[in-house]
Amino acid sequence: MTESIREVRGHLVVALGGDIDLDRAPTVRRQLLDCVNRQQDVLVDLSAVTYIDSSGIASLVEALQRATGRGTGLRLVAVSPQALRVFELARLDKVFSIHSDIDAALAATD
Amino acid sequence: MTESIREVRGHLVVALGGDIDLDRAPTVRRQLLDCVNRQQDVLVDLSAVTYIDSSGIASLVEALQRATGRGTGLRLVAVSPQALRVFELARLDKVFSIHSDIDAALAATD
Amino acid sequence: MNANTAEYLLELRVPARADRMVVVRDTVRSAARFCGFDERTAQDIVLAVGEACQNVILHAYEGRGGGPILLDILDDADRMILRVTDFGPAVAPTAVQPRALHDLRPGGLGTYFIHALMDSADFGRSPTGVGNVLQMTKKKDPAI
Amino acid sequence: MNANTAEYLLELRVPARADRMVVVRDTVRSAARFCGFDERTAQDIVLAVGEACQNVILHAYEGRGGGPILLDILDDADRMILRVTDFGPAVAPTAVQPRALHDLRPGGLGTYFIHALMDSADFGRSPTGVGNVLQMTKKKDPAI
Ligand SMILES: Nc1ncnc2c1ncn2[C@@H]1O[C@H](COP(=O)(O)OP(=O)(O)O)[C@@H](O)[C@H]1O
Ligand SMILES: Nc1ncnc2c1ncn2[C@@H]1O[C@H](COP(=O)(O)OP(=O)(O)O)[C@@H](O)[C@H]1O
Repeated sequence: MTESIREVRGHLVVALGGDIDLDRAPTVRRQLLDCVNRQQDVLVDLSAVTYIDSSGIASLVEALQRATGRGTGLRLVAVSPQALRVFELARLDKVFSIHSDIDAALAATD
Repeated sequence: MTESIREVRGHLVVALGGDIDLDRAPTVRRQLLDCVNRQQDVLVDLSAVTYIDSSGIASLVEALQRATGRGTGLRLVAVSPQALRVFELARLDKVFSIHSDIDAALAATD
Repeated sequence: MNANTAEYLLELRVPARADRMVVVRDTVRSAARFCGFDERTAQDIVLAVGEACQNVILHAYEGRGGGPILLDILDDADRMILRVTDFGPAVAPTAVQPRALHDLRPGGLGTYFIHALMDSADFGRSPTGVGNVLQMTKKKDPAI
Repeated sequence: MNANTAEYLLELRVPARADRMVVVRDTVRSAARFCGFDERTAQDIVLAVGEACQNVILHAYEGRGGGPILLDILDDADRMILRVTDFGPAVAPTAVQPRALHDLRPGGLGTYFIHALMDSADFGRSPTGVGNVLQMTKKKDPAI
């Protein structure tokens, strides 16, 4: 499952999919931090995520912290039911800004 | 995965689904033979079959033999790709009459 | 625990390597369905076992790989029992505790998830004396 | 056979009972994907292992249940290796032969399927001296 990055109205949209586990979390982490380092707002599309565990969550938390530290945003969009369940378990569903789709996320930032 | 039986223009249509393995083959066999014993033509809908092995195939072969012996028909309709693969492997795709859907099977018998 | 009336469903042994865990997850999902759990609960059980295996890879074998993970699954009348065994050095059960949730700190979530998702989770030495065992149970009817 | 360079993917032990085979099939499908096979080939490998397990249930343990099936899966550079072991009485390998296809005779298809679906299938005594082993291999690139 490869990740895709595109730009939408000045925001970087990163689409993650498949199983984000201990095997893939380091790659996802690197990719998210690279995006955050570009000093643009980042939208992470989680619609195709079939599994995410504590290591995947940790990568997203680290990217959020980095973005917050740099004064840019990192928002989650179209979070799959499997992923949402895990964010809720970790009580991180209130820590991240979660939007139903990219348009809603853009409307919230513009 | 429960089987369903209905009557369409004097034919019994039996829909089988799920995995037809050693565990389920005895039930499927009993059901097919019961249908054949009603002295009507039988159409077996295999569209929802996700797995069929030699024991499932054996049940169908036995029902076909019984129908042939009684002078009635037993036809397969809408065979799923997984099931068709197994019929082809066993070279039974030419022994059974296989139809793309129920209408085609009815047209062939009327 | 009713382990006496429980039926052995399977025993799976895999190398403790992160890239192999997808196969463990698929096996656990299938076993949870076999025990009668719905897809959502099956996914919860998969996550708990995934976290337990991650702990074995990271802590028991400290990322060195190589060592095996043993997964035993039993199907009891009222619950599913899952045991994850490693063959790493003895760990005091008190060392394996869910940490308090710190909103923005990465890590430390695994044991928390396991306790939140399962009806019980007990860490101890293997009865054979070799290795650590995390035994988890999930009730079939949450009302019981 | 290159079993020396092959990496252990998993070892699965289950009771030889027909209702449990769905879990074995799900595990084999997952392992076949892990080895890089497409869905159609994975399904072929699942069927071959399903037939091998069916033979253990029907012939090695004669439907008595109880005995275990052991499935070892190895991932080699150019092929997947699967071994199905039973702990039934010794069987002469010559007794396990694909029968000629009789169009309208039920039964006798299992061994035929196994040979048709896999690149090799060898039946013999277990190296430990206990039980029968059916070792099957499937090449990753059919052209090799
Ligand atoms: N199988 C194990 N072997 C050794 N130590 C373990 C094992 N499982 C858990 N632990 C210990 O329990 C602690 C808590 O684990 P966890 O909640 O998953 O958080 P994290 O893995 O992020 O540290 C680990 O830091 C480790 O010290
Ligand atoms: N694991 C086994 N233990 C004992 N006998 C076996 C085993 N596997 C296969 N056989 C023998 O090989 C024969 C051929 O098997 P198969 O082609 O699957 O057809 P069927 O199971 O319908 O007889 C069986 O009838 C049985 O005698």
